[in-house]
Amino acid sequence: MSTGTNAPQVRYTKKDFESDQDVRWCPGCGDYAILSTVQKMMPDLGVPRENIVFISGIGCSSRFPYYMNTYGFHTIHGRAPAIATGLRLARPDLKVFVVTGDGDGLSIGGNHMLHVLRRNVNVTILLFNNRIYGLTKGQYSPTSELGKVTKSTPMGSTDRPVNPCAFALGVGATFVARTVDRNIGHMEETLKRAAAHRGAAFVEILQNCNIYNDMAWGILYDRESKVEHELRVEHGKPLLFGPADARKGLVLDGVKARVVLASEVPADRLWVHDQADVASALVLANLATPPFPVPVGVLAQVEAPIYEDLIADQEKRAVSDRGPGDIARLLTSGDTWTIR
Amino acid sequence: MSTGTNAPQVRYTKKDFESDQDVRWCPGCGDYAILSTVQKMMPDLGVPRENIVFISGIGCSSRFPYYMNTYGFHTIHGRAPAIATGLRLARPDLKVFVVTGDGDGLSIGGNHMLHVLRRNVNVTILLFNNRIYGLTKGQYSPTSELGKVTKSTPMGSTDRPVNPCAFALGVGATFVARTVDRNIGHMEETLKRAAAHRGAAFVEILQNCNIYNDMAWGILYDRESKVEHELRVEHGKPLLFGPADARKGLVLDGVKARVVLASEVPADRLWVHDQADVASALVLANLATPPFPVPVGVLAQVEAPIYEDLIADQEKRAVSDRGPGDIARLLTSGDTWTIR
Amino acid sequence: MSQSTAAVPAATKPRRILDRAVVRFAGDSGDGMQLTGEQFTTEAAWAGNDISTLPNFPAEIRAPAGTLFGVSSFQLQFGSRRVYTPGDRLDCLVAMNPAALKVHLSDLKEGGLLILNTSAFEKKNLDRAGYPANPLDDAALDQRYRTHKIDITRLTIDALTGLPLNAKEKDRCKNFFALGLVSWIYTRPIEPTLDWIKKRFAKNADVAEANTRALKAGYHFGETAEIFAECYGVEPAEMAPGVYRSMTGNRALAWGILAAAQRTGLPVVYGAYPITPASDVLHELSMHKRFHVRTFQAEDEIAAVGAIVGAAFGGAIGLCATSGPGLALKSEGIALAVMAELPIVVFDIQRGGPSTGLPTKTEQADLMQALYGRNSECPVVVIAPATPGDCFFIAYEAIRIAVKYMVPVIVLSDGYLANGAEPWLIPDPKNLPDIDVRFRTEPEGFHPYAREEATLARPWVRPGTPGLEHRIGGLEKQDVTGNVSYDPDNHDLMVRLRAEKVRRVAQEIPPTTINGPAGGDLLVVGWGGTYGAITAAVEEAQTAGKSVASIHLRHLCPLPPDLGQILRQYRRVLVPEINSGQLVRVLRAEYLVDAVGFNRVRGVPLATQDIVDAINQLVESNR
Amino acid sequence: MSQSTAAVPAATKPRRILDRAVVRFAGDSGDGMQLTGEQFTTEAAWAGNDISTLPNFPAEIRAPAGTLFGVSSFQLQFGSRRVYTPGDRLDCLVAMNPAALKVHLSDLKEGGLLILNTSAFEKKNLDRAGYPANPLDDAALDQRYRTHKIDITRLTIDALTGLPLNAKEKDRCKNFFALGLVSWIYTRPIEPTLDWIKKRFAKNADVAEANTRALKAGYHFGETAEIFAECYGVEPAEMAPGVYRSMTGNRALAWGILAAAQRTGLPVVYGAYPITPASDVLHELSMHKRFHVRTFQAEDEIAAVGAIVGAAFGGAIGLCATSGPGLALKSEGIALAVMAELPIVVFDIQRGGPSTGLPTKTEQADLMQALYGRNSECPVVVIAPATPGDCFFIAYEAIRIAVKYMVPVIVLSDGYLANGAEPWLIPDPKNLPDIDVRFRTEPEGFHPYAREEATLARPWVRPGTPGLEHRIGGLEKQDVTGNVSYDPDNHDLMVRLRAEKVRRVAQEIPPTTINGPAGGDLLVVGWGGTYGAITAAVEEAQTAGKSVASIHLRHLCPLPPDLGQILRQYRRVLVPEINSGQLVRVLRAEYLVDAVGFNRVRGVPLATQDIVDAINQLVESNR
Ligand SMILES: Cc1ncc(C[n+]2csc(CCOP(=O)(O)OP(=O)(O)O)c2C)c(N)n1
Ligand SMILES: Cc1ncc(C[n+]2csc(CCOP(=O)(O)OP(=O)(O)O)c2C)c(N)n1
Ligand code: SF4
Ligand code: SF4
Ligand SMILES: [Mg+2]
Ligand SMILES: [Mg+2]
Repeated sequence: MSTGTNAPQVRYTKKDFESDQDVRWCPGCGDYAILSTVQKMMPDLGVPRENIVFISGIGCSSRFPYYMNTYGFHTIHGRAPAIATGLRLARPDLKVFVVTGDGDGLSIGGNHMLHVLRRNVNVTILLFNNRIYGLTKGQYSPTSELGKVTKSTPMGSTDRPVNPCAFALGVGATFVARTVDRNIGHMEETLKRAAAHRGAAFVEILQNCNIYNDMAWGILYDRESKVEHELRVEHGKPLLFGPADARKGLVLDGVKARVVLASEVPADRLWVHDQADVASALVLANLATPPFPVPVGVLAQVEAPIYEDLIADQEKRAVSDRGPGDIARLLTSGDTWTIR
Repeated sequence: MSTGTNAPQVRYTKKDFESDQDVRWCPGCGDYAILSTVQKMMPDLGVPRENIVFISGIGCSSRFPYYMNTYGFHTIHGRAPAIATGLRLARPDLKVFVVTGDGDGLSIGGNHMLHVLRRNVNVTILLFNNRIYGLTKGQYSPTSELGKVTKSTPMGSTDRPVNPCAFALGVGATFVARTVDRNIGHMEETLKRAAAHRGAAFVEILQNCNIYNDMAWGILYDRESKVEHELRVEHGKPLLFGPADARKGLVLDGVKARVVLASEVPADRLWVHDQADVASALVLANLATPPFPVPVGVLAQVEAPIYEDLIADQEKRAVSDRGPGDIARLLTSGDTWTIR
Repeated sequence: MSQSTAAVPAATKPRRILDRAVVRFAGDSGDGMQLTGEQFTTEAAWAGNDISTLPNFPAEIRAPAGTLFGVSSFQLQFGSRRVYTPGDRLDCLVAMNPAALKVHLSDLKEGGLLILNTSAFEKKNLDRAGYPANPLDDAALDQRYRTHKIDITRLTIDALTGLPLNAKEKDRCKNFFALGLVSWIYTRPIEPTLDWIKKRFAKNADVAEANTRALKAGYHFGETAEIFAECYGVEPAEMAPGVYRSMTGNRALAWGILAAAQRTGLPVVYGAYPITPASDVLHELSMHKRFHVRTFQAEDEIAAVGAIVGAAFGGAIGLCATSGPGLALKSEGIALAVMAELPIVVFDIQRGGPSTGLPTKTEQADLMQALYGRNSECPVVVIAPATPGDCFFIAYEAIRIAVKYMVPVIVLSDGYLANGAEPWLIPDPKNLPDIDVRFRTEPEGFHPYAREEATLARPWVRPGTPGLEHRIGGLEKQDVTGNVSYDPDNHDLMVRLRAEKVRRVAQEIPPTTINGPAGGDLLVVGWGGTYGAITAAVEEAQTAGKSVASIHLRHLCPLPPDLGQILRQYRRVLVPEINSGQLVRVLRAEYLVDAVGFNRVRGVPLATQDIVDAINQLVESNR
Repeated sequence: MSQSTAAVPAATKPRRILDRAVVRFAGDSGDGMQLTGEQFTTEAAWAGNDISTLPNFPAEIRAPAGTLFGVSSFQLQFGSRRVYTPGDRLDCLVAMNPAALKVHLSDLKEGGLLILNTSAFEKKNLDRAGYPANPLDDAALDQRYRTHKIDITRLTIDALTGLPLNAKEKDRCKNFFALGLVSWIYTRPIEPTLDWIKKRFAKNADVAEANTRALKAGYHFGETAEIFAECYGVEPAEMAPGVYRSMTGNRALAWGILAAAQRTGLPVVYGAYPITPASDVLHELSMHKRFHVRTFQAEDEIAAVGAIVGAAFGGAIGLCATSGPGLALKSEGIALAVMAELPIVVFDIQRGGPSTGLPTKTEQADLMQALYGRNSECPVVVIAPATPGDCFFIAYEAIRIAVKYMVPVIVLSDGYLANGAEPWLIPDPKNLPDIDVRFRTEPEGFHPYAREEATLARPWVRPGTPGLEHRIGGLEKQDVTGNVSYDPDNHDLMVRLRAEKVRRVAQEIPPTTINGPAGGDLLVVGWGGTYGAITAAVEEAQTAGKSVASIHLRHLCPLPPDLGQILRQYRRVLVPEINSGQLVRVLRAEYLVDAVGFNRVRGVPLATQDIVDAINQLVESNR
């Protein structure tokens, strides 16, 4: 982990990452599971607690930092990626997480999200997608489905939704993953990989808002339905889903994907997931459900230079080429004249 | 054309679309060619001049509306897509164009661009991409290449650029095309198709800023180099480029593209462009130059409901279901009581 | 349903007549206190009282049960005389759990009525509320207040025996028990609530029956239980005759917009980005598409205001509502409308700040932002409603001024007005003033920035009008032609013209009404949602023989033409505001009067008593 | 290169000594007028004059040649006494083409020197400038001015015969001919320009030679041509001894930041989104990475300010510069820093507005926006530099105050200060005041919102400090703990604390310097870039025997503690501003003095003479 200055002196436990604040989400909210999973994975980061910062915007999801016993900043609506970028520029020694929602991160904050991803700032971004504005009590969000009836759309929403992972891939994100609030194991695994990524890591966490959009991801909750609809993508493995007795797979015809019965095609005809291939991740992210399953896991992970590393390099080069800055010399450089 | 109320009474000529304002771009600027091409294609829209509106943000490119003898609004930096959306909601009878730049449309205005595209508002968007901030005298833009030396990056830019077409496709645009300022014929053709699209049409116009970023698209200007690097994409045709005597083509291995000598593969092995397939357009848009050529033409065009149509439908349905609004009745509806 | 005020039910216990009463229902977010309060309000309205309400809910959506921050409350004052405010101190507090008691007890008058739901006072709830010992056992409670410890939960469940509902469902009816009880105490008619239950649960007969039974059980409990020796009556208020309804500020805003839409026949584009406490305007408007209102839930506030500027350019009515942080984001868009001289209306439902602040609390601290929160000299019209019902007229007025003067208008409402309710005499829309919309269609002599003499308005042109094609934008405009101009003298002229245009709106302001003597020791000046508290306080001071008057400003920019003259007729001027002193600065700068502020920025309405104290102090100090 | 002031060259024609002179070079954007003006400035500086400059360029990048909107100009005043402004009216105008003549002639004094480049006065250029007839043939020109029609183009090309340059390249040297000629007229030394040419074109000997020859040819033309009967001298000014350099406001800002960076040893994160006239601060800073300045070109102004709030949270110095529309967009971010009590500095280089307005012109109309342009009660410190060189000290001061008080500071510079230059006595960085940065590291007794007594600053904690992990945000904070709090009394307290903290910054303000008598008929109060014009005007009025004084406010919020006292010593108070009257409103509200404004919003600096007139009028009217 680049951002851990030293291995921590003490072995942390989950408890060490629980703050003294009362958690104020609605009972039953999916955010609880995410919080608990993040607290649980923290010790494994190997980063001293004081070197970890959680930055969020505004929304139910964005209350997150209050509950983490690390440094935290609950900022303003949509701007967390920009604030995190400034923090990383000031302090490349810190491990920075951004917590946001589908409204915070893709509605008002869509532009900052775009730019933090394309710049590849070294932050781990958790976007809680409940397909609704929770905190403002239930208006549709940019990820809500067309036709959705909400407080602000009594006759149904007229906006085509944006697909968070396709968006992230389209703007050049170097790590894009998706996971589910009710799948603790998968979530932990995915978040760990995201946190370990060098560069901007984008994780869409499908989250239940039981008050305003209950069971938005129901097809991935119910046991049977989940088997039918969840596609676990794993690097180097064929894309398979469905019950053991009727396992299905994806194959590609050119760039077009198709669902087949796994038993009916030769194994080497199956689409094998290659996380290093952004183009194929885009195809994957763009699959429509139904008829396609919902891919979860790391859709893409590629290497690219980190924004603040490049800036630090320039700073080092400037100092090594021309020496450290000296204001007295600068002031008297160039054209001057003396009055006696 | 849905937005032309009636066929115009008079046949227009290009001159009818030239305003009385002095054009104030730098001599040699690529914007002149775009202006002239747009003025030239206007008569073919079949829309009365008074029903056409050009909306722009701020930048050299955004001066555009002043020079068009139509209705026009030179607004504020980055917000043209939002302003155009409001105009379309108020006036679905108008044909609305948005003119923007790589800074206006993808830096400060990236979020509005994202949302106008995903909503599929019926506007034709022309993004002049000169890979620089022209009006503010030469800082790098979100499309400038990594390492670019500009006024604000004396040691080279540290931002990975965003690819406008990949961005547009990633957020669900229904029409995405690219053309070049110095290719008048192709530009006119492309713009006409964009203007005829029902929904948000996004056209990236590669444009030369001869003052601050001269020849940024030089590989597509110089005759020989152009043959080598320009890939004209046409629906239903194989993707071919290069000189006649050494024609090259693209083939797909799975989702991965590869350049081959056209003569060395069977014709049916060549990648045939399908504009209705967004996934393949994304692969195309993401090809890196070099070694790949620069695709120009209509990368994707798909059908989807238009935002303001859906809103108009709801309005009609509300009126037809429950009659037109009547404030007197509304005021006395529900619980009331009388004081005598 | 429309009907005349109901007769108050006959009571068998002695009935004491009061002038007014202040009641607060408080409980867990899940306890249905808002509903209970609203229904009690309806009952009082039917009984012919004047009323003012104050809902108060937590910032959290559903805070964990029993916590202090999860307490939700609803307060109302009802009376037989004019009621200006929800009241300062409580005559009666209903606390459904320990947290509610802890949060609200300090507002109860000594000797006030305290009703506690005993079964909620168990270990877990006491812990959550931070009570080391059970306050039910605290003798002080019984000494200071008329405390009634009632096991509302059990009594409710008992009343529902035999109904096919589970325990949780039955428990949920306990607020109706409480409502029934309080209805008995204050002898308000429960018929409207019975009616409401029938309609609301039309599809669920069991729940309807349960709530009905609970309501009646509470009512009868009051009647029969030994503990209440008397009940109270509040006679109908003398109110102007006519048909009334209960009206909240946000709904009134929305309906005012609809009235203007119908009157002008223009489509309305309403750009919104949800934000507390403005979102309800969006919710309300989105239900009225029949009025050709197109609600656009934008990606952010900047897009919302951008869209309405585009709509105004297209010849529609462009409106949006937001709260303080949103208004900050809209600055640039409003400034574009100032430069392009397009009519837009922006409603700012003020809340506690700065920054995210206290999103669900009220405040009046955006006046300066409305006046000055844009770059350069960027004048707009600023007006503010006085009461929830006034929001209807102010919204209409804002649109009327905007299109008449081709100028942006900012309306300053606040969280208290937005959610508060009052009995509202329904106006006849025909009596609303005309809205003067004239689109230019004549090409001859057309200049985009030629002006009408009286208003300095430039012509409004709908794209689509042949021969009037023109281009405008945010760069400085040449006088008359509207072409881009960098000429120094033209700029100076245009800066003055834009300011003068806003000043001319003073023509629209009626003479200021003075509440009290036309001169004297003290004038109290208010604006916005403090109208009620100030008026009540001044009437109290007047009754006490003080030489005090008050005026209320609905127009904040421009100010009323007669204001300077009025201010000079009093020895002192007091300006109570829920901010650190904003209007008072404006008045001092404008008129050089030594006005002083009374400022409490607590996220809640000003207390009438505090204003009375301030008045007395100032009047005394001046002797 | 550093050297003492050069001796002025010996002249053979008679030399008349002047106190001061105002010269303007005007031509096409492509004519190199900015360079010419800058070089002439250097020459005058070498001659020991005090100087003030005013560059003026079109909003267009490269407007088509010969058009009115493509005219670019550079004005300077140099003198043997203190020079406060670039001057109102011109002693000498050099017009390189008809458009330049048309745009600028009205500023030339009657009897002033007019130098015209005749070969540019041909059909196409005359048409573009809108001259129906050639003004060279206009007798009035010769009558009103000392007009010299010189074929500068031909003379330049003649001087370059034999050099291997094409016609276009030779033509481009004509500005050096003009410079040479004006240098001769005012007997300023051409050595510094010769030097500059050598360095600038070190890699292109032919161009260096060509420009050198053109410069000398112009100089000798003055000396030998019959048309000039005399030349002028301006003696060295009495200036404080020391080493000087020419300094523009934007560079001074950037260097002030570097000085603070070095003094504190902290990294600087500079968030920028390019905008005229602030972009040069970004350009300058991006060249000084050695000072650990990290420039971040953000996607917009909101991200720029967001990033610096993040940086401040991280313990770095967070700064950004913008202009009016950008400041509007930063409101919400600044408000977050107010609530989080983090030290950031925002520079607003004011330009003409509202909206996009006049991007390349100057104005002072963002004062109200800086004070009030945020939702709710959201106080920040506001300061403003007086001269281009003062920008260095004000930037340093802003950072010093921000970190000492944990408070955002807005600095109001303007387009005139940003691009204008003055001879600047280079300070010794060692003499700059200390910057008090103390990061808390002690966990014992740590509370995020506990305060230091003298400053009310809360502790600054760098993430990475063990045991001090804590969470802050934009919701209202509980006093001391910094936890989220919706408590009414706490909110009222915090509103007061935030205001009081800003008020305490008054401790930092030195006693106000009064330029003139300590009491009398009139006090002129100014702020920002009008310092020079006001001071010059007041000195003129004083010389004329008027009882007038002036003061200049560098601190606008809080105001100097002695200000109220001073204002009361004068019968009248005049506040000249390039806005519609902003500071004057603040003073009236704060001190109830009947101050009046003098306001011209023309996109250009106030004219000294206009202020003199306003002073005289007010003094007279008061008798
Ligand atoms: C500038 C601004 N505009 C609007 C709001 C109101 N607001 C708060 S949260 C939110 C949306 C939250 O949605 P999301 O990010 O999906 O979070 P969730 O509550 O669903 O977790 C909005 C619109 C605000 N706080 N600030
Ligand atoms: C709010 C705001 N911020 C910044 C600016 C300054 N500005 C004007 S145009 C521009 C960038 C233009 O770049 P681009 O869109 O690529 O247009 P080009 O000039 O290259 O055609 C900027 C930063 C502004 N006008 N408004
Ligand atoms: S409203 Fe929805 S997202 Fe917010 S806390 Fe409640 S359940 Fe969770
Ligand atoms: S600066 Fe560049 S983009 Fe702007 S007008 Fe000049 S050449 Fe064109
Ligand atoms: Mg959400
Ligand atoms: Mg550009």
